[in-house]
Amino acid sequence: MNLLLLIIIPFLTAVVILTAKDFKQSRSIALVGASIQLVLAFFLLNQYQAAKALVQTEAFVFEQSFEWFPSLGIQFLIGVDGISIAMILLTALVVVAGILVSFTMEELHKEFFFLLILLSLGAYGFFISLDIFTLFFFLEVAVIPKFLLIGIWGSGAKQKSAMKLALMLMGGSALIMVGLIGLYYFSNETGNRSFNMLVLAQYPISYAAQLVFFPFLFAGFGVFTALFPFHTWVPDGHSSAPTAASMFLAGISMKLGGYGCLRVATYLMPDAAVHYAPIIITLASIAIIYGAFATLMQTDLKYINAYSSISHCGFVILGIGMLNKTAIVGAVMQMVSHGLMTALFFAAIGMMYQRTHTRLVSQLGGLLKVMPFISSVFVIAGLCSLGLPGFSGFVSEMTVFVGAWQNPNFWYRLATILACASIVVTAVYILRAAGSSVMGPITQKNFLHLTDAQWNEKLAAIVLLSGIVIIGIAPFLLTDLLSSSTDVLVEKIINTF
Amino acid sequence: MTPVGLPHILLLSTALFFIGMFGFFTRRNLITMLMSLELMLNSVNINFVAFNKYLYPQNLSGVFFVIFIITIAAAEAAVAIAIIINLFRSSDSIDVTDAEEMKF
Amino acid sequence: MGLELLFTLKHELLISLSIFLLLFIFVGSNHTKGATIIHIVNALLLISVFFFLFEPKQSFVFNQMFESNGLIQFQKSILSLGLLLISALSFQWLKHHKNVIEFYLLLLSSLLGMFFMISAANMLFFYLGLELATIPLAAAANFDLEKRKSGEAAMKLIYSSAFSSALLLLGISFVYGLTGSLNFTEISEKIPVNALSQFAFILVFSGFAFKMSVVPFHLWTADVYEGAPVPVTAFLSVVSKAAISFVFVQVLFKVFIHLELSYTISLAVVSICTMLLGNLFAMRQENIKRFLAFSSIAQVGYILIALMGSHEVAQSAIIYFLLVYVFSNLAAFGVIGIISNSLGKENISDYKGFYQQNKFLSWALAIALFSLAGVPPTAGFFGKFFLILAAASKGYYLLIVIAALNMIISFYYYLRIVRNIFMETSENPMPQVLVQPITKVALIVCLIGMIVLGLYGPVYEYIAAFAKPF
Amino acid sequence: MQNTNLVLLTLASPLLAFLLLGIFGSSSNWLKKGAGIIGTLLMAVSFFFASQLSLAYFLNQTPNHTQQILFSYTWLQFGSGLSIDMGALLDATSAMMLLVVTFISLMVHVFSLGYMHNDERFASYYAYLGLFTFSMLGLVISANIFQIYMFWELVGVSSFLLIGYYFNKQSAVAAAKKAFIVTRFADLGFLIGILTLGYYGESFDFLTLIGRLSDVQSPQFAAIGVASFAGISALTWGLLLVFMGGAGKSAMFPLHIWLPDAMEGPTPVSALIHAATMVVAGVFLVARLFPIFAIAAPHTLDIIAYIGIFSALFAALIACTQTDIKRVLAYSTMSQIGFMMFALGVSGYGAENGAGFSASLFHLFTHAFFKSLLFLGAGAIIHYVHSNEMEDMGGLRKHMPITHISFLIACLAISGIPPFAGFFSKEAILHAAYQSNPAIYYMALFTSFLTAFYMFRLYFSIFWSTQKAAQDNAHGEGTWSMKIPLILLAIASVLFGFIPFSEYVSTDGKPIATHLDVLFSIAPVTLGVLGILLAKQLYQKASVKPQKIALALGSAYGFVKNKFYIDEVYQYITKKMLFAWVARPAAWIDKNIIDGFYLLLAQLTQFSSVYIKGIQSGKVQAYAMYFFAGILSLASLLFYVLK
Repeated sequence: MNLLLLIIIPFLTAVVILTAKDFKQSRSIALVGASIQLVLAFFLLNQYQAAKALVQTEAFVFEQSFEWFPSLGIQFLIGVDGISIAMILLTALVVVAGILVSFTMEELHKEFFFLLILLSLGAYGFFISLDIFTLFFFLEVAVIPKFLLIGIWGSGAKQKSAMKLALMLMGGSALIMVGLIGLYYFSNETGNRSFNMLVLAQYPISYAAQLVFFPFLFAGFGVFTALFPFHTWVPDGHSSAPTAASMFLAGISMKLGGYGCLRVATYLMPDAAVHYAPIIITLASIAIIYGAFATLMQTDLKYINAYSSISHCGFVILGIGMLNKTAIVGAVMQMVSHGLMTALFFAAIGMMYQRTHTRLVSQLGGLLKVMPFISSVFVIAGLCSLGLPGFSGFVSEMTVFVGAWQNPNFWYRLATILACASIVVTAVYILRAAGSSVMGPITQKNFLHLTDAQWNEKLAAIVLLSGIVIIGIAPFLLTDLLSSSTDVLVEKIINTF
Repeated sequence: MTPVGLPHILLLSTALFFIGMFGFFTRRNLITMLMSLELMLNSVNINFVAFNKYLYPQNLSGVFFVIFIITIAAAEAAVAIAIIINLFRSSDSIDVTDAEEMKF
Repeated sequence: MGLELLFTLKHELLISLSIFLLLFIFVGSNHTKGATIIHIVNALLLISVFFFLFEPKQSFVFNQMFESNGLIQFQKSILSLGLLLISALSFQWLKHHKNVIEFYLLLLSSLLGMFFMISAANMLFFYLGLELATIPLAAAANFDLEKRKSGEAAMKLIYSSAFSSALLLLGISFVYGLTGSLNFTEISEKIPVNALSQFAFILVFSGFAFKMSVVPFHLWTADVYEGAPVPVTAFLSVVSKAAISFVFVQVLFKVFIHLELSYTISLAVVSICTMLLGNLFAMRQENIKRFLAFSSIAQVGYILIALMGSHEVAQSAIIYFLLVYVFSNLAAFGVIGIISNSLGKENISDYKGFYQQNKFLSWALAIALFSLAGVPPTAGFFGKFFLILAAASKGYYLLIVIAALNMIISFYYYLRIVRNIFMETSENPMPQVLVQPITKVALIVCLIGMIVLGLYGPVYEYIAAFAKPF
Repeated sequence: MQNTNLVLLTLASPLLAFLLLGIFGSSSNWLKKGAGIIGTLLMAVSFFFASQLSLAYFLNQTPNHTQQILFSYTWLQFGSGLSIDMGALLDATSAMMLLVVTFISLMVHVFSLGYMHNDERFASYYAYLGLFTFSMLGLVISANIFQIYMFWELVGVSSFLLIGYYFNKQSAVAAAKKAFIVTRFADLGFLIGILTLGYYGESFDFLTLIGRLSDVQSPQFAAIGVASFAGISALTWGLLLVFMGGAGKSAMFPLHIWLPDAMEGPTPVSALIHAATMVVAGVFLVARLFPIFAIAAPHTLDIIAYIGIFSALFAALIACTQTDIKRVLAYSTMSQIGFMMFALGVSGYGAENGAGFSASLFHLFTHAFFKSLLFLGAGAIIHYVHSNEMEDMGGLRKHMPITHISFLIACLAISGIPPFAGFFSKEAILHAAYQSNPAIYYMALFTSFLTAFYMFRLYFSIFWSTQKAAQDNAHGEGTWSMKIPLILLAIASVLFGFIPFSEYVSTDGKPIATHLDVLFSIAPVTLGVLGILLAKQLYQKASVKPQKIALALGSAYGFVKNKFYIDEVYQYITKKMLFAWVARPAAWIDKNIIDGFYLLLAQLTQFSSVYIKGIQSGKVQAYAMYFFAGILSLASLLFYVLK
């Protein structure tokens, strides 16, 4: 399959949106574009599996290479493996759902959908890039749409949040840039310089150079995935963003960081990853447990989900830091799972907010009675978040735990126990949120006249929910996809040990 | 009595340069500042001529350079004076401290 | 020989021709409409832009004082493009201006000076070109004759530049004293490495630094940018800066190659100062022109760190960056000029709610700012990345980290304006502004340039093909 | 039919009920009305298949009851050779549990037809019941320790949903949350225990795991014995942590606090989940891993035994003071599970040594029937008087004859009066305890006296005493759908004691002959009768005697009535310590220190920006001076650096 389609279709969609005449047109165009992309993503999955069945190889497939800046050794190199396909599927699902929940936009609708699609384009490009310059390019492409989406259509202290988010993400990008350049100059010092990930992996940079540049790359991508202590953009950014943007931010954008930590930092600098693993794990455990406790004190539903995202993304980092196959597979599963789950959560919160005009837990109550569908979705998202079997959260967290437990070192075990303990805290805050917002007595009279979800909102929830449930019930589908691709990563690390 | 050598001339030109610079830094009158600048340029001229005369007498590139400097200094002065006149029109002053409106 | 001379000097000849045309045909003829003159000059400049495609080969004329080759011709075309865009973008302002001929005379003379400066292979020629480029600009800065700020700006420009010329000349005189030659090649062969030569180098360096607005030689920049009319500011900020940067690359890599250690140290110090001070000052500005002045100072800092890298990468990265910079900065100045001219508003806070009425201008300005900030998919991203890549080629990673941190600060203030445009709402936002068709075309060209230059790799490759070991 | 299919069908029908009613129940009117019937029918189908399976297993096999893996499917493959396999493990324990769960669930389904029929979320109710039954069945047939953990969690969440069924009631929501969070905390231990056992045993599969860890020769056993933390071997840690999970679900002290509050749910739910099935999951779990406990780490069993007997006694004491009938029953449940736990604790492995094991499961079996009977009876009573408080009841025996008789049977059964079911199972437990640990035996004896006392306190207060005014209820005792389950369960409570249980269920699958030691039975039965008589004396007629006794006991009584203030201790730990000392500072640090750091960076930048603005003074001469100063400093830098 031609992977370029994954970039071209969002691009065309974005362009066509600009010609839309009214809101209905722009949203339909966006929806159609996103749906095509979703179909394409599944087609890609199918093709990938067919290709894998044909040739038993662990390398990337559907590779395509275009010279971009040959004198600098920069290529436009794309290709996919199981991990990227999982992320692409996630993106496609979240994008469709995100557009479905944005059916009531009054002003500047063209711009809104344009930016949404542009953001998704950045994510797709990021996930298919095999050249780290290309990857970095797409990573940054996605920053500005986030800034504008939050700042223009957001709520609350939206400008401050948008600024904070953009600046911190740019800070992350700046760190990544330093790391990339280090890789570029220290790898393959005698041969031609290149940003090609496959070449860089083949000629790993020296140990000393790895020690210098690994922190840049890992922390840089860490900013995107809310690595402690670079996470403070998350609560404000997520809560100020409009619903669809929150979904994109938490569901896709944070995954860019996790994917980068894994694919770029850890894959290309395995020695340094081993060296820094204790620090990574410490930070991840802090993020997990501290994020969870900080969530306990939040009163705004979006803040609750945002802080819980910090905690959940900590699992991703933890899994990567543990550096064994199970944990890394778990980390990727957690990325997919968290992406779907948090998007669903934000969607539900958005639907509730749209109707009740409040997100404060103390002002909500008893919504299960007036809007059973939305409330159920909210509760289900919560249950997924606290790792209930049958939903994706469980399998991914358990995979991380089992992987993390493989290392008998006392401190690693302690980190794992702390991570496990966070699921109890998660249960506490999820149940507190659900208990007082959708359950309990109805707090305000006017809630009684509210309506339940529209068809589009239902569809959005179902799209995400089906992803969550399918992974939750048949995780082997996902692990089969990830397994062989993870082997490639892990082999390099094992050689290091 | 030693003949006048390159060091003497360089000393002179250096002195002249710094006198010009001092004038440029301290004078308040724009015209005087312009004159100080001319002083600095002239010291450079002396440098060129001296280097040409004492070190590289085989060609005249230094001297030519001086001629160009003089010409350009004149052009510069012309434009500067035109600007000063215009400034004087709008603020009735040719004091440099009256032209500090834009700052920070 | 004659034909070859013609080809070598084609840019200069065309510009001279334009100047004479203006001088002898239009001066004094009151019945010619401003718009006609503008169109004629634009057409001539357009030709000049495409000149680089014809016979771009290495040649020397004027007794080895004037050099021309493909790269230099390309650079000249970039400068012509800059002026062309400025001319088109300020069409509205120029059309009704009574001194339109003088405006063109001054800027074309300056452009001609720049061409000579770029082609110079000799200190004398370089000095002549430099002065020819600078002096008309001082006059042009005073173009708003009735505005006091304009006069002040012009005064500051001419005094500062005269002062810097004096120091530059002192430096050149020392260089002459040390080598006995004014020819670049000879100087580079003969120049010794000692205290005096280093001092001479610093003096020459300061002359360049002044024109490029490198901290601490930059102090004139903001005042002049603020006071001068927008098109002149744009010219100063883009064309003039690009020209001197082109020469700076040549002079550093060609003439002072034996002083590499000295210039690397100097560059390291001033580049950090430049990025930092430029950014810190830019953060706080209220006047948008002054803001762009400081932001352009900060941009120069990135060019400086690239200069420390290995020569081939550095040269092509800088030229590429400047090409991108022409488009981005001119788009920004274009929008600002339109607003300043039709509404007289030049403050950042005036741009609150700008998007409500002026969608196209808002997007143009925003994309220009993104490009300046170095955000993909705009070409500014590539420009900046390549600069930093060049800087790293000799392993100055600490500088890269500092540059990266500075990029975050710069990001803050560029976004601040974007925030005003899109996110703030205003009681009385700026009304819809009429944009002349030619101006619109110019803006679109800028936008296309900003997007395509990065995504379309061959542009960079074209430049890189010129880069050769010095 | 194949056993595999039978198991699958048994599980599939309640799941189908859940999906059908859960997804479409709220939208389709038809389903809303017929939810009860559909749910009950599907449950009946499930019961039918389960009983076929179990009976076939028990009756048609050789006396040695083997463990069979009916099917196994690799569900989640971990990289390190570990995997979660979804499978079904059929042995005596799971076959017995299948029967119990499906039967009780069916009874509850039937009972709820009458009890809940006016409820507006009727469909959801049956959906949740279906989900619970499915999860519980999945739990009991689990062939993999991770599988059991998954169903364990699902059981927890369906319990949450059912306790919080009346979600508009603040107290119900609070109780549901409490139940979920406390058991979740216990599950944390369970999870870490699983990870530990799985890591060292190199498998999550029950049979493999048990085989390796209970085999002293195996390398895995050696590894887990060597690894230790805080001086205790990893095996002990693993087992104790797994037990912690079990203790949470089974409401063992000190993780019992959720159970009394869980009575906020609809009463039939309490009968199903919090009396007969889910709460015994802990016992089931220990029984599942029993070979490892008994062979590899017998000292852990001592801990289990002491926790069990302490909980039994502790709960029985509290039960004597409670006035809410469901809470009395809840504490009695806790107490009875304590019996089961310590029975496991005092048991050994193999043949006669394993008598405690069989006794424990026997008690689990009989208890399920009479306890759910008690709860359903309580449900009928509450349905009738619309109150949970004993004071609002009294003299109901004439109004509710069937309820009265069945309740009496259940009370006799739980008090261990022959020939009711409880007598046999309790007898077996006491016998096992007596042989292994007399201290436990005496405490158990005292507890069984208390049991008889508080049960009959309940009985007399409800059915005798004085009749309260507001009881001329129009709707009578209830529909037949409510009465039939009572009758059936009462019959079971009478008859099932006669099953020679230990011949079917034992530690190693080899039957143990049952025997009744009449001499041994004198003490417990006498104490039971004494308890009944004491209760009769105090409560048959309304009198002030109980109050007098309570006053006489003074603060000790208050201490017990307030449940030993355990709830308050938890409140203190969570609210005062975790919230005030961990969560609040975490949120504060995040907002002020970490975010503040970035803010500080921004402000420092702003500040320095303002601080240096004087450089740009607007004076052209100053500019020139800076210019020259720049040259001088660069020059001196170069001279300095380059000598």
